[in-house]
Amino acid sequence: MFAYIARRILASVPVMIVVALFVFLLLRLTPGDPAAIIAGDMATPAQLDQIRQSLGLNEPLVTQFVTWSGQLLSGDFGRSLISRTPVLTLIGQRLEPTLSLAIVTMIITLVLSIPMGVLAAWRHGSLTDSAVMAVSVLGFSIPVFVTGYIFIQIFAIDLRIFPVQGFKSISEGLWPFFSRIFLPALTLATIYIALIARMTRAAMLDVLGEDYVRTARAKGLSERVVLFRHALRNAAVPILTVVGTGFALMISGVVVTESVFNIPGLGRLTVDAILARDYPVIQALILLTSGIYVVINLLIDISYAFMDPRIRY
Amino acid sequence: QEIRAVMHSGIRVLDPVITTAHITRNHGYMIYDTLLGMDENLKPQPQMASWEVSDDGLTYTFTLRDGLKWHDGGPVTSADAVASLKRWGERDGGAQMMFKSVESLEPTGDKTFVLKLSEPFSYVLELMAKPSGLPTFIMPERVAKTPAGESITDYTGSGPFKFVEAEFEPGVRAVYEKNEDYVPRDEPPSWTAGGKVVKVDKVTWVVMPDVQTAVNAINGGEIDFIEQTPIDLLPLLQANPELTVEVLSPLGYQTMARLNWLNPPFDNVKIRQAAMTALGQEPILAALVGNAEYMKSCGSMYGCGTPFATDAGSEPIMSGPQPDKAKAMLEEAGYDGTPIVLMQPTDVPSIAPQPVVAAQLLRQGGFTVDMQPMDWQTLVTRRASQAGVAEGGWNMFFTNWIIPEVWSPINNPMLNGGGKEAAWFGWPNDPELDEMRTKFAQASDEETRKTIAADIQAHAYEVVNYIPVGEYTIPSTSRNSLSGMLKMPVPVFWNVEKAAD
Amino acid sequence: MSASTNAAEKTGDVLVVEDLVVETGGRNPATILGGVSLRVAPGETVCLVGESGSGKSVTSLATMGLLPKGALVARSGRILVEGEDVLTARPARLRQLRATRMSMIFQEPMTALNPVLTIESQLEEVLSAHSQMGAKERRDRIRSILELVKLPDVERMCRSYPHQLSGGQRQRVMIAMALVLEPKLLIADEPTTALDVTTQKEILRLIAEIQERLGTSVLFITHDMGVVADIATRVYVMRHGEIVEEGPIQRILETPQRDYTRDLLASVPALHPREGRAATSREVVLSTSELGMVYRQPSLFRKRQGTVAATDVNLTLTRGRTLGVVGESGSGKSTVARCVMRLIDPTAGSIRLRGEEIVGLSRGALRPMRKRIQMIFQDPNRSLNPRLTVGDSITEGPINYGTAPKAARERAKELLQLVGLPPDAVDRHPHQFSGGQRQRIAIARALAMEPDVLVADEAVSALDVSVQAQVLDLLDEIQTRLGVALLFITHDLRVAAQICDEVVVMQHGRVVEYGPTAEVLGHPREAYTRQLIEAAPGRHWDFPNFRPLAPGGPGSIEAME
Amino acid sequence: MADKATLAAAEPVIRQRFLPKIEVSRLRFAPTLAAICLAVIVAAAILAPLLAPYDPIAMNPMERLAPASWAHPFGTDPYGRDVFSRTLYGAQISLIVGLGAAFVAVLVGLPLGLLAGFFRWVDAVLMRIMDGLMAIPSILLAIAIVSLAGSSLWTVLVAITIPEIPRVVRLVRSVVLSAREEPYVEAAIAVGSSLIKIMWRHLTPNTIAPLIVQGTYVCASAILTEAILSFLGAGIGTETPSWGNIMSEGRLYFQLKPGLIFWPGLFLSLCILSINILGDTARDVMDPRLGKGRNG
Ligand SMILES: Nc1ncnc2c1ncn2[C@@H]1O[C@H](COP(=O)(O)OP(=O)(O)OP(=O)(O)O)[C@@H](O)[C@H]1O
Ligand SMILES: Nc1ncnc2c1ncn2[C@@H]1O[C@H](COP(=O)(O)OP(=O)(O)OP(=O)(O)O)[C@@H](O)[C@H]1O
Ligand SMILES: [Mg+2]
Ligand SMILES: [Mg+2]
Repeated sequence: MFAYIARRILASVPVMIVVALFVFLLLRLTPGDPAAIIAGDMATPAQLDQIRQSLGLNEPLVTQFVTWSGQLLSGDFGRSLISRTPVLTLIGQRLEPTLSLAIVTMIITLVLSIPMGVLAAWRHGSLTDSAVMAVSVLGFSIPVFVTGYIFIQIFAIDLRIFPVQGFKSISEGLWPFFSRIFLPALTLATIYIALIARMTRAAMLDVLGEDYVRTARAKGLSERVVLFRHALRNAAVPILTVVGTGFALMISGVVVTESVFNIPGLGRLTVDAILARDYPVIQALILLTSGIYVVINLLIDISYAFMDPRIRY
Repeated sequence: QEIRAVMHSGIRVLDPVITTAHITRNHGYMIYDTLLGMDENLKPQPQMASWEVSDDGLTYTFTLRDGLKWHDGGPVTSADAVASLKRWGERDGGAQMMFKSVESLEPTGDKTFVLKLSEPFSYVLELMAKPSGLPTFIMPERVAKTPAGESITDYTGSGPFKFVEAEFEPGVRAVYEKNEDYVPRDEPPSWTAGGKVVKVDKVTWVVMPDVQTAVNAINGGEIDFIEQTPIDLLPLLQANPELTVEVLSPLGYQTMARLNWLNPPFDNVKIRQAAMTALGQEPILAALVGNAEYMKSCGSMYGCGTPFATDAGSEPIMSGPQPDKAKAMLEEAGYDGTPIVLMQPTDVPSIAPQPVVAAQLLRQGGFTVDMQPMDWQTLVTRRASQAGVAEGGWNMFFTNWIIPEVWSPINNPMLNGGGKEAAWFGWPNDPELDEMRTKFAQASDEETRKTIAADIQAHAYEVVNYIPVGEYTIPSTSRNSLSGMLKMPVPVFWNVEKAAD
Repeated sequence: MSASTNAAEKTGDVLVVEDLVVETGGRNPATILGGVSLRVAPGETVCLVGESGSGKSVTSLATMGLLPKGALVARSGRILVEGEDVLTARPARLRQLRATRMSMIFQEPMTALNPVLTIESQLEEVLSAHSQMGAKERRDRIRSILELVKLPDVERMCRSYPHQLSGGQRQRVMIAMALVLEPKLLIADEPTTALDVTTQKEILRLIAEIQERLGTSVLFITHDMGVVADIATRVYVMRHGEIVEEGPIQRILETPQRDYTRDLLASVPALHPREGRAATSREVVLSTSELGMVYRQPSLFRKRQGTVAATDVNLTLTRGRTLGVVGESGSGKSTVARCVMRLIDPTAGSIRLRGEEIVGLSRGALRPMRKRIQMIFQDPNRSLNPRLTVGDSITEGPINYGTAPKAARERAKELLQLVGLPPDAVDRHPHQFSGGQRQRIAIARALAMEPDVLVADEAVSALDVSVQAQVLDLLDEIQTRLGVALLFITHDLRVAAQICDEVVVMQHGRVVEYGPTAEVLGHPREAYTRQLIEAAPGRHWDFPNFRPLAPGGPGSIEAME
Repeated sequence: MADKATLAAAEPVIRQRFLPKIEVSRLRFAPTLAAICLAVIVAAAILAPLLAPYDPIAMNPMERLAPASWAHPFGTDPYGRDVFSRTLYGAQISLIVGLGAAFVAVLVGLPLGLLAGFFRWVDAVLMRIMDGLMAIPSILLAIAIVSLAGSSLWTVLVAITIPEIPRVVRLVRSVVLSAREEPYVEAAIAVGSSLIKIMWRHLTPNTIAPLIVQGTYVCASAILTEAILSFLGAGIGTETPSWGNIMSEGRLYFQLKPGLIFWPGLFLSLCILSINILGDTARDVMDPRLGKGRNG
C-alpha cells in the first residue's frame, strides 16, 4: 500500500512538471502586461518600462523560469506583482471559503444525488426514473450563474431565509456560516448532482444485473438492504471516479458561484489574477489546484481498496 | 460604527503615486493627507500646509500646520513633504511639466520648505491641489524614497484613517479604522479642503464582483454604500424607501475615443475627421447609460460646467452621426477600405458598450471595422504598442475620465502633442499644440487662459486629437442610516455619520 | 387459498407447481412457460433437464418469486411451497419465505457472492433478517454451518472475501448460505456446471449428504445427463417451456417415451474411447519441445513471482490426426493453445510448424505462418465480432493474404455450405444465429485460411449436448475431407474419448500422460488420469444405448484395473 | 409512425449499425420529446436568416431594453437589438460550439486513445501529458487561451475543446484495454490482420457507444462553458450572438427584464436537456444487458 502511494506520488511529479512548464509558457505567451495594470490610465511608455524593470519582467523567459523554479524548490512562491502581498498569504486567506464551499457542496451533492441515482436505477424505465433524471439533468442544463440568481431571488430576497451574499468563517458560529454557504453550495451542487446521480444510476444498473444481487434477494433481504448494502457498495468505484474527475468541473463552477455570492475564495482570486496577469499568483494557484487534483484522485484510488477488497495495491 | 461600502472596483495596488487608478487614489485620501486641498469653487486651499508666493511668482514657501503626526506617532516634517513631492514629480504628467521649470525644492526648517521656479509657471498651486490623477499625498521620507517605478510596501500615512494591513485581502476587502490622533482643520469641509472629521470607527471596502449581488445586498441591509450604482438597476433601489440614490460627483465622467495617429488610415487627418463625423454622442451615451437623467452631450474637452468649458470646434461631433457626409469625406480622402481595428474590452462594463455602437456608426459612415473583443489587460498592453496593425498594433479604443482629470489643458493627458516619445497612447505629433499648452501654463490671468484653452480645443478638434463622446454621472446609493456624504469628485468617508440601522 | 392448502396437505408435497404460464412483459408478450406442472416430495431430489433456453431457470426463479421485474410475468397457475402460494404472496411475506422455507443456489459461484462483503457478513445477514438470534448465537450458527459444508479453517473463511476462495469453496459457501436456516426446499440451478469434474463430484456428494441429514427436498436443474443419472430420484424433461416427459430416473434412462428425450440421451458421448483410426500420413505438421510459459506481472519495485502455467510440454501432431488435450481447470491447456497460436510468447522451448521454428518470430515474420494454423475459440458468442457480417468475418483472413474480396466471398459461401449453413448467411450478423450455428461459422472462418492445423480450445463446451454432437460430427467430416490436423482441447473426457486419436493429460502445467486415446482413457497408467475418469458423472450408464454399463464392460472403471 | 421517424433521424448510427436487436416498437416518451425538441432547435438555427425579423447585430440604442411586443417578441437588449433574432442566431453559434467541441474532441481523442490503449510506451508518455492537461482546471485554461488568441468563435471553440480531449482519450483507452482481450480480437490476430485493421475494424466500433454518450456530455458542457466564459468576460464577442453571451449581457437585468435571460436560457436548457436525454437513452439502449433483458 505504501509502496503504491509512494509510486503514485512519484508518478505525479512528471505531471506536475508538465503542468508547471505548460502554465509558465502559456502565461508568458499571453498578451498582457502587469505593469500596465499597476500604472493605470495615464502612464507613459517610459513609466511602464520603469515598473517592468523593477518587477523583473524584462528578463529573458528562461531566466525568469529558472528563477521561479529555483524559488519554488526553496518553498518560496514569491509575491503578487500587483499588490506585493506574498502569494502564500493571498492563498491562505482564500483557502477556507473555497474549502468550505467545496465540502458543503460535496455533502449536499452526495446526500441528494446518491439516493436519486439509486431510486432511478431501482425503478428503471418507470416514470420515477424519467422524473428523477429529468430533474437532475435540468440542474445541469442551466448555467450556474442563472441558478444562483434564481436561488437568491427565491430564498434571500423573497423568502428572506438566507443573506444575499458573503462568507463567514465557521469559527464565527454555525448559523452565520451555514446561512451564507448553503445557497452557493446548493447552486454549485446542481451541476454536480446531475453528474453523480446519473453515474450512480448507470453504475447501479450495471450492478443490479449482477448475480449476487439476485442472490441477496433470494436470501429474503429487504430491498433497502439489497440496494444500499449489496448493490451500492459495488457501484462505488465508478461513482467515486466521477467524484474525482468532477473536481475539475467544480472549479469552473466555483469561479462563477464565488462571484455571484461574493465569496472571497480561490476561484475569484484565480480569475482576478489571470485578468491582471499576476504571474506568480496564477502559477502558484494552478500548481495548487492541479496538486489538489492529483491528491484527490490519489485518495480516490486508495479508497477503491476500501470499497472493493479485490483491489490491492 | 462601521461603514461597509462597495467601491467601484477592488483595490490591489496600494501605492497612490505609482498608479492613477481611482480606487488607489481613494485609498490615498483615506490614509494620507494632501499638501493642499481644492474647494468646491476649484480654488486651492491649505490642507497640510499653507503657502506664500513671492511677488515675482517664482518662489513658493510652504509651512506645515501644527499637530500633524504619522500613524506610528512621529511628527510630519518638511523633509517628508519634499521627498513625497519629488516622487510625485517623477510620475505625474502635470508635475513633470512643472518640474521642468523648478530650480529647487528644499526644506528650510522642520516645518517649512521652499519651491523655487526658474521660469514662470502659473499652475503650481492648482497642480498641487488637484483632487484627482495623482494628488500630492504626503508620505514619510523613508517611504517616499522608494524608486518611482517600484510599489511602496509601508503604508504609514498621516491621514484621517489608518489602514489595517492585517485585514487587507486584495480583491476581497480593505479595512480602515479611525485615526484617533488626527487633528482636522477648523474650516468646514469643502471637497478636499477643510476639516476632515471622522465620525465612524471603521470603514470597510467590500469588493463585489457582481453588481447584481451588490444591489441585492444593499437592499437586504448587508452593506451601507455603493459608490457606483448601475443605472439600469436604479428601479430596484429607488423603490426601497430605506435607500437614498444620489449623484455625489455632479461633474461626472467624460467618455472618449482615441485614434492612433501612427497607423493607417488614421495617420490621415481627413480620415480622422471623417470618423468624427460618422460618430455621434447620443447613440453611444444611450447604449452606455440609457437614462437621460444621468447623461449629457458635451462638446467641451474640459468637461461642461468647468472653468474652461467651451464648445469651440465641437460642431462635427455635436451634430450627431452624419453617415453620408462621412462617406463623402472618406471618398475625398481616398480611403481604401483598410479595416479599423477597434479594441473592445469585454470585462469592463463602463467601456464595453462604446466600441460596439461606434463600430455600427463607423460602418454606416463607410468604414470597414474590425471590432476585436479582448480583456482589459490585453487592451492596455496592446494600446501601448506603436507597431502596425498587422504586428499587434491598433487603430482605435475608448476610455473614460473623471472631469477633474481633463478639465484643463495641463491636466488633460490627451492634449499632449509629444509624438511617439511623450504623447499619450495614440501619439499625436503636434508641436503646435504643445506650444499653445506652454503659453497656457505661463499665462497669468484667467481670461487669457480661457482664450488659450478655447484655441487649444478648437485646434484639437481640427486635427482630431481625440473625440469626446459625451458625459455621464453615476449615482451612488446609501442606506438612510448614512448621512453627511460629501458631494465631490472623490468619494471620501470623513464627515459621514452612521445612525443605528 | 384454502383449497391450495388442502391440496398440499393431501399430497404432503414441499413444492407443487400447477399450470404455470410465464410470459414476457410488454405490449406483445411471448410465452416462455406454457403451463408447467411439477411436484417435489419431502426428501426427494428432482432433476429438471432440457436444452438451453427451455425454461428451466425461469421455472426456478418463478418459484423463488424472483422473475425479473417487468421483463417476465407469471400469467396464471400456482406455485405452492408447503401449501402457500408464492405467486399471490405479498412482497414482505415472500421475503420471509425465502431462506426459511425455500432457498436457491446459482450456477456461477464466481459471481453469485457479493465480492465486497466478507463471507461471515453475507451469512450473518440471512440470520439477522429472518431470526431473532443474538449475536453470539449467530456466530456459532455460522461456524457450524460452514463446518457442515466441510470448509477448512472456518475462522479464516469467515473473514475472507469471496475472491480469496476457490470456486469449489465459494459454491460450498453458497450452499451453506442456502441451508443455514434449514429450509424445506433447495433449488439448485446448475450449481456445478462452472466447476471442474473433480470439484463437481465433491459438491454433488455434499448436497446428497446434507439432504440426508436435514431431510431437505432438492429441485436440481442441469443439462448434464451424467449428473442426472448420478443423483436424481425423479426427472422432468423440459422443452420449449413445457414439460415433455417425467418419471423416475430409472425409467427415463432406460425407456424414454418421447423422441426428444431419446435424442437427448443419445447425444451424450460415451466415455468409452472410440476405435483408433489408422494413420493416413506421417507428415508432422506441428510439434513443440520443452514448451514453457510463465506469466509475469510487471511491478516497479520488486520482482513478482510469475505463475508457471506450462512446463516441458512436448507434443507432436501429424497430418489428418486429432490430438486431444485434457485436464482439470487451470492445468495449462489454454496456455499451450495460445502459445502454439503465438497469441502469447512462450517463455521457453520451441514450436515448429511444418518444420519451421515460430518462436521468436516478429509480428511481420509471423504473418505468413498464420495462414498455416487457425483456431476455433470456446465461446462462439464472443469470438465473432458482433458488428461484422458473417461474410466479413470469414473473408477477413483471405483478404489479408491477398485474395480478391469477390473471390473470398464466393469461397465463404461455399464454406458456409460445407459447415451446413445456407450461403445467404454471409450477409447476416452473428446474433441472428444460434450458438451451434455460430460455432459452425467460426469453423468456416478457420477453414477459409486453408490451414494445416486447427486448434480448438473448448470448442464445444459452451454448446448443448445435441448441438455439441452435431458440431463434433462436422469436425470429423471436415477432417476426413480436408485432412487438417486438429489440436483439440477439452475438459470433457467423453468428448475427448469420441474424437481424439491421441490424448495428452495435463496437470499443473505438465504433461502427465500422453498416448493413443484407447490406451490413455481405456487403461490409464497415472493416478491422476484415473481420478479424472472416476470423477466423470454418470460413469456407470451407457446413455446412447439406454442401459447401464455392465460392470467390467468396456469403459467402466472396473475394466481398467 | 412520425415519432419513430424523428427518433431514427436523430440517432441513425445507433439504430442501424450497433443496435440491430433493439426494437423501437415501444417508443419512450422522454427521448421522443427530446428528439423533437432538438430537431426544432437545429431547424431554428439553420433557418435563422429566414426566420429572424432583424439583423442580430443591428442596434438601436434609442430603443434599448424594450419590453416584449409584436415587433420584438422577446424584447430588446441594452443596445436595442432584437433578442428574438439574436436568440435564433445564437442557436447557430451555441450549436457550433457544442457540436464542434464534441466532434473535435472525438476526432483528436479517438486516435490518441487507440494508440494509448494498444502500445504501452505511447500509453506511458501520452497519459502523463493528458494527466497534466486534465489537472489544469479547464475554465482557467480556456480563459488563458482566449486572452492569448483574442476572443473569437474559433478561439473559444479551441479553448473549450482542449480540456475535453484528455477525457475522451481516457475513455477510448479504457474501452480499448478491455476490448482487445475479446476473443474476436484474438481471432483477428490469428487470421493475420494488421494492427491498423484491427484498431479500425474491431476496436473502434466498440468505442462508438461510449463515445456517443461522452460526446453528448461534451456537447452540453461546451455550450455551458461558453456561457460561463461570457459571464467572466472571456467569451465570444458581442457581435457574434450566442446563447451564452446573450444571457451574460442580460444577466444584469435578471430582476427587471427577466426575458433577456429567460428566452436564451430556455432554449439553452431545452437543448442541453434534450442532448442529455438522448445521450442517456443511447447508453441505456446500447447496454446489451438492459436492452435484451437478462435471463436467470
Ligand atoms: N494472462 C494470464 N496471466 C497470469 N496468469 C494466467 C494468465 N492466463 C492464465 N493464467 C494462469 O495460468 C494457469 C493455466 O491457465 P490456463 O488458462 O492455461 O488453464 P486451462 O487449462 O485452460 O483451464 P480452463 O480449463 O479453466 O480453461 C492458471 O493457473 C491460470 O490462472
Ligand atoms: N429477462 C428475460 N426477458 C425475456 N426473456 C427471457 C428473460 N429471461 C429468460 N428469458 C427467455 O426465457 C426462455 C427460457 O430461459 P431460461 O433461462 O429459463 O432457460 P434455461 O432452460 O435455464 O437455459 P440454460 O440452460 O441456458 O440456463 C429463453 O428463451 C430466454 O430467452
Ligand atoms: Mg438457466
Ligand atoms: Mg482454458
